Amino acid sequence: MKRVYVNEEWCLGCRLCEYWCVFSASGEKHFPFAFDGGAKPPAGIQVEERGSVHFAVNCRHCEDPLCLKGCISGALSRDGYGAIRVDKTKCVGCHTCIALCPYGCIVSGGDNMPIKKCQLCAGKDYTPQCVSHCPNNAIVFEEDEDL
Amino acid sequence: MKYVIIGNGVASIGAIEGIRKNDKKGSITVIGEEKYPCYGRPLISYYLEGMTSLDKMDYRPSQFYKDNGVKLVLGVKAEKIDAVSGKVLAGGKEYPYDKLLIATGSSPVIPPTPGYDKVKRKFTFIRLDDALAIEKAVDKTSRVLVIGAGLTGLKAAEGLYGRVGSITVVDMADRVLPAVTDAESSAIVRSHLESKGIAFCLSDHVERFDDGFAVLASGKTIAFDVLVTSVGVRPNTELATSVGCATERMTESGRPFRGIVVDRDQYTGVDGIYAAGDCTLSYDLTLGNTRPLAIQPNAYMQGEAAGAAMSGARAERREYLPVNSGGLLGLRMITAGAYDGEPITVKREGIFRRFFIRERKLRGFIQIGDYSRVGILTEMIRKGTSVDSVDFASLTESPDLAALGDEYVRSVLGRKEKEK
Amino acid sequence: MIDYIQPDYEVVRNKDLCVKCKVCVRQCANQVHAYDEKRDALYVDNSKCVNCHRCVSLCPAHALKIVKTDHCFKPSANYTEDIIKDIYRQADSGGVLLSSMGTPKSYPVYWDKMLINASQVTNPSIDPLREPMEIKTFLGKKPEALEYLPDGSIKTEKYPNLELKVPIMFSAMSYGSISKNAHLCLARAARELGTFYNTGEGGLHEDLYEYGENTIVQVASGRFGVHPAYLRAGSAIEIKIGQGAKPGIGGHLPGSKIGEDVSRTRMIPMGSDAISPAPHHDIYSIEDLRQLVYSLKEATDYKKPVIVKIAAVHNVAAIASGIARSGADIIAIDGFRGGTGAAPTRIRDNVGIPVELALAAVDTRLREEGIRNNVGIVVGGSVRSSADVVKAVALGADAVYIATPALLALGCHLCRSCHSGRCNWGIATQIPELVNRLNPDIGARRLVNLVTAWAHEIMEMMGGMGINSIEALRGNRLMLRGIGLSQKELDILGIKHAGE
Amino acid sequence: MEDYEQFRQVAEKNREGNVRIPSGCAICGYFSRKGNALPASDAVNAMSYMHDRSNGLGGGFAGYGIYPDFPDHYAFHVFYDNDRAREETETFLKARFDISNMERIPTRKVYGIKGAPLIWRYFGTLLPEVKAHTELDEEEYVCRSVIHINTGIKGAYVFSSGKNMGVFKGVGYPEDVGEYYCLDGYKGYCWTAHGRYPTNTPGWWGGAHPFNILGYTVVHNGEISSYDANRRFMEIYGYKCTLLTDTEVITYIIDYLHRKRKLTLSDVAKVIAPPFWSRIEKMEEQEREKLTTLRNMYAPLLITGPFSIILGYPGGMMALNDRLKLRSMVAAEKDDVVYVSSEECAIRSICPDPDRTWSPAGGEPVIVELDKECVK
Repeated sequence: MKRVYVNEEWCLGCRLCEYWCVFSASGEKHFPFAFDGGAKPPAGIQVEERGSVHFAVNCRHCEDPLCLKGCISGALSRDGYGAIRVDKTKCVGCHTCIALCPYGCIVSGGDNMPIKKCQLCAGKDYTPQCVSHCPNNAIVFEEDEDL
Repeated sequence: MKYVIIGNGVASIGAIEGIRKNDKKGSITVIGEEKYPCYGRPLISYYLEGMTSLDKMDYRPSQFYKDNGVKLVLGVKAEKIDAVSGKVLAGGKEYPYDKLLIATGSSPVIPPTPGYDKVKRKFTFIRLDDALAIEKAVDKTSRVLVIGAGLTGLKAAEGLYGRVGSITVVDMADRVLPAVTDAESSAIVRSHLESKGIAFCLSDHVERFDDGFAVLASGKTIAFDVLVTSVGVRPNTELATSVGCATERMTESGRPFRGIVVDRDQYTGVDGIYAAGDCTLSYDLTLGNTRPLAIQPNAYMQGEAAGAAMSGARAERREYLPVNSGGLLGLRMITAGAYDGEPITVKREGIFRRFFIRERKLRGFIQIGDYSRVGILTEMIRKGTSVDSVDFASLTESPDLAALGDEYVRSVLGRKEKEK
Repeated sequence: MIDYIQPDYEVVRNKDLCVKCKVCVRQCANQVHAYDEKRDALYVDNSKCVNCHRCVSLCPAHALKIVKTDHCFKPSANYTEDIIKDIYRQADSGGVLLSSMGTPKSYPVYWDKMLINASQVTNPSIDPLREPMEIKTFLGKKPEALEYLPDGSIKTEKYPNLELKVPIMFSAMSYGSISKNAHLCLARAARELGTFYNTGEGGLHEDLYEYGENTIVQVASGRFGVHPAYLRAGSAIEIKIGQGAKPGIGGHLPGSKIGEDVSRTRMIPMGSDAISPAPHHDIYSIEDLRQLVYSLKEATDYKKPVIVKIAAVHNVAAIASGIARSGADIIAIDGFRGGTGAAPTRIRDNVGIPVELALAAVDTRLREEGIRNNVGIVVGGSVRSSADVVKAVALGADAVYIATPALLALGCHLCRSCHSGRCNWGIATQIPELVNRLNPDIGARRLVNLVTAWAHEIMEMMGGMGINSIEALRGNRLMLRGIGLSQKELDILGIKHAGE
Repeated sequence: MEDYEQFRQVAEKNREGNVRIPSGCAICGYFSRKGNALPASDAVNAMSYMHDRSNGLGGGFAGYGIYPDFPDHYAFHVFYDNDRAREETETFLKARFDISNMERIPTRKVYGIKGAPLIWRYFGTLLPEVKAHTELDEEEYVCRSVIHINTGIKGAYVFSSGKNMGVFKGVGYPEDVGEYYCLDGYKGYCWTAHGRYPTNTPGWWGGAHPFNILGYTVVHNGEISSYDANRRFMEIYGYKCTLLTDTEVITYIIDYLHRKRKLTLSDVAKVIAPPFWSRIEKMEEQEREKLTTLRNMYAPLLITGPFSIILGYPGGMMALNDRLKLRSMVAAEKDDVVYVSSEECAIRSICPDPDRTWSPAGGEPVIVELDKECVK
């Protein structure tokens, strides 16, 4: 499957990925509408910064997904493109997946709300927006040749 | 190859998926005592709370069994295993197997208490049928008595909170959630629940039930309409015992742990017979002992490991540890691992975090309030990462991968260098 | 003190579109943008803006634009705004005005005054998608005569030539003036394209030696980074006599750009200014040049062609004639509209001649003297498109050097502030965080795209002319016609007027 | 008479050398390996079959072995606009050559041929004292003398200057030109012929084909796109392309490579119409090396654009197409005679039953030479 890889060497810390992620997940047609004038925390990707080092972290869609295996409701599943997706109608917000994800890539959707996570921009034809809008190829979407 | 699975919990689902990774053809028969397709047991409190509904509780999509070629025998209890000829007897029928998985789960423990039999509306809280029965039994004026302040008891209380008039929780322990908290965090939970109107009688127990009320050891009496008993579970090991599986393991303290004893492939040692889920004992890497670890993620993964082994493959090596997550009426809490060792505490408005360090390794944590990205810490426990090799101070403030060092970041996020 | 200089540009933010993502704040190395947490507001300091478009390009909401200020002086066609501001600046500083990149002045661009021919009826045009179209080029001295050996093979004098798959090379930009990543982009693209990039005068970073087969190493008056291994590393050696943007003067790379790597590569102390003298102090005359040419050939076993690069100046034809007799294999002529990392403004804007005229004059002169085949001719200094390349070849060039288009491909927006060292696009800077903005994977691909696109266009134009091999275009001035040129200009260019 | 003057003036203004004239054409040639004397009339007839490829604005023929009485004399054929030009030229020639014979070339009146200049021929050898004093070799000296007359003497134009060969050309259809020059009386081992279809000129006698320098004659059909690149290279080596025609520059290129640089004709063909690099790269090393060297050193002599040419030279004939074969050209063979023509019909008019016919590939020359024992 195609996976999102991070080249931390080239990350500029511009955080555009986070904003495109919010836009992608919002389902809005126009970029500014996804924000309604205020910043919204991204769910699918976040940029970490430590000194001059930056990199974006998003769901690895692990081959051995602990989140999916630990899910109490069966809301998490892997789709035909290999993306681990959440069924928002089934998720009860128990956060077991948050407790299990080794990379901290699942975000609380708030009290009693379904969790949020990267779904590889399934709604955008599986064109991860963080990748297509990264100005420096710090995030790439490439076929995993190990499989 | 003929596979038979006794039990239809998530361990069973794990097993089916584990088998089908390697063996697309063999026949799989699942014998389940309950009449429902598999659902996640913890969902029953969310069901009562109104956060999910019966049509959404199936653990897998409706076509799952069909797609995986599974014959589902529901509402039937497996009565006997003939390990010599490889057969399971259930509902008067024989189900021959080459490989058998015992995933019979556990049953609630009912402390023997005088008058219990006479209580009209009494329930345990482990199965969907329990929740459905309770749902019918309560109304807005019901006074509910919950015996047991463990996670199940409190989740039952949470589930019923909006549906009933009052809730009182009784436990012999001196604090709530004794298995997954320390005193201070327990007190936070308790005061939170008390602030919501839930009453607690701790360090106490019911001596007897009388008509419409319970008399506690302290002498206190509590009037109630509905009784929910949730003091713990006992692994269902009878079938396993009957075919000669070891179902007890002595501990250092001299008190045995009950549960089916298995190896890392979930093999019981009896030819062709595997076991997984709450009916087994697991090695807890944090405490370093083998004990019941009756939490759902473990059940799935054990089932999967068993399925892999049964179909001739080998599953991912698992390190099991207790991980519990759940909200209690708006209080969010995640705990993991063991709660002994040198504590490091971070307290802020609405946030309580305690980390337990032993031998310079993170051993466990309790996080109440904000716990974003806490899985990074769970992974540290799982991997036995030394706290000296990472920026632990920053991890206690806000966990991120950067604190684990560039090399780790590259290894998990970057593309592996292609072999040239 | 009164600040006489008002900002040239204004950053305009469309508040309806802005989502306050602050990418502008994070990306502007000139600190034009700032975010005020208390007011939850973005603030702009126009005086710092160089109009490089980094913020505009990265703004995900397209909420930014940069406009030329309409703040104005009383209009004068004589004392224009630029002149007034320059005077203020010099009155402030007492210094020489510095500028970067090519002159913005409106001198004639002769490329745009020449038109290309195409076939109609009497001979067929050739479709490059169906027929082979050859643009491979050899650069260097050609033998005249050959001898047959008894086995039927031929024997000639062997002169080192550069073989180019496309007649376009990346011209000299030194490591120091541009970043290592920019060099890496050029090197990788040159390798993929089968052409050459030029180190410029700053030496060759050790990580780039592996691209030696596609590298031209430069020897300039400062001799920075020149040592035997360096000379042997490249495929050709270029002696830089002059640069189109600043003929007659040397170079100055400020100490602030001489970090550890640049220092090691240039073989000068960290933090010290790198000053290239105006002349080579071992070349005061043409015979000295000959000695240097042969010293370099001696040092490299006569295996590598030697290029002599000169700025296009008034008597360029005579100078080129001298160079063609000096033993040099290739002459590179740099026109006065060419770019630079930093040059005194007055020199950049007033010294030298257009490369088109220089090329025509040199080619004609060398042919008249019968020495055209002694040397290859490469021209640079504002070759901006494939059409410019075709015209240059038709005028007589063997190949062209491009630099500004290469930088544009890498993201340069021609803000002409290279001398500040804070290039927001990671090109003309040595600040690590800024250098990192140029990912060589992207940069090299963009360069390859650019040159590949030009190559396609060159082939299209050649096909239109009914020419399927570039050697038949070289010096084929009949394929050009002038438009709006005086007879004198036509004569110098050696072309007829359109309609003739 | 007034009409004629007007015609002369227009012709003068637009004639070759003042403007560059594209033209389409018919070409034909035949060659006897055994050196048998073949009649010129065959060529005249053959051209009439390709009448439509000409437009009456130029035709011509070149014959080899036609002057057996003067085999070692340079035969200069000269057009004069007037007697003053003739006198000046004759003075020039006599100062350098021992002229054994000079005469008007015999012509007859033909309908359709008009505006003919004065047409003379001279047979001469280079004076020994001239030969002794020049730094140049004899052929080069002769060549430069011809160039001098053509560029330096107004109204004079030497259109044939080889030994034991001659060019006969003019404005008109080729069959009329043949008739005009009384070609029925000439025989030679090789004939080449040309009919012209210039697109924008009334035609000038000197601009007709074949084009000649020393023993080389070239007839050409095509319009080369590399013209100025070729011309400007040739001019480096002292050639003056006064006619601005493709044929002229092709002739010079062949003269330069074959006579001066001593390249074999097959290598000349490889310079003019080389294989594509993509093919060269796949060749065996020695051939690859050779072609790479040739293409590199003589790059400006590569000819692009459509052409088919027939080169006549003492003792041989070469036909060559451009590398894409953008012009038709057919070859045929019967016994010792090889035929080449734009169209097969022309060949079959001479030789109805050839042993074989073929269409030479682009860039692959057809070279025929006199059998060794037939060379006198």
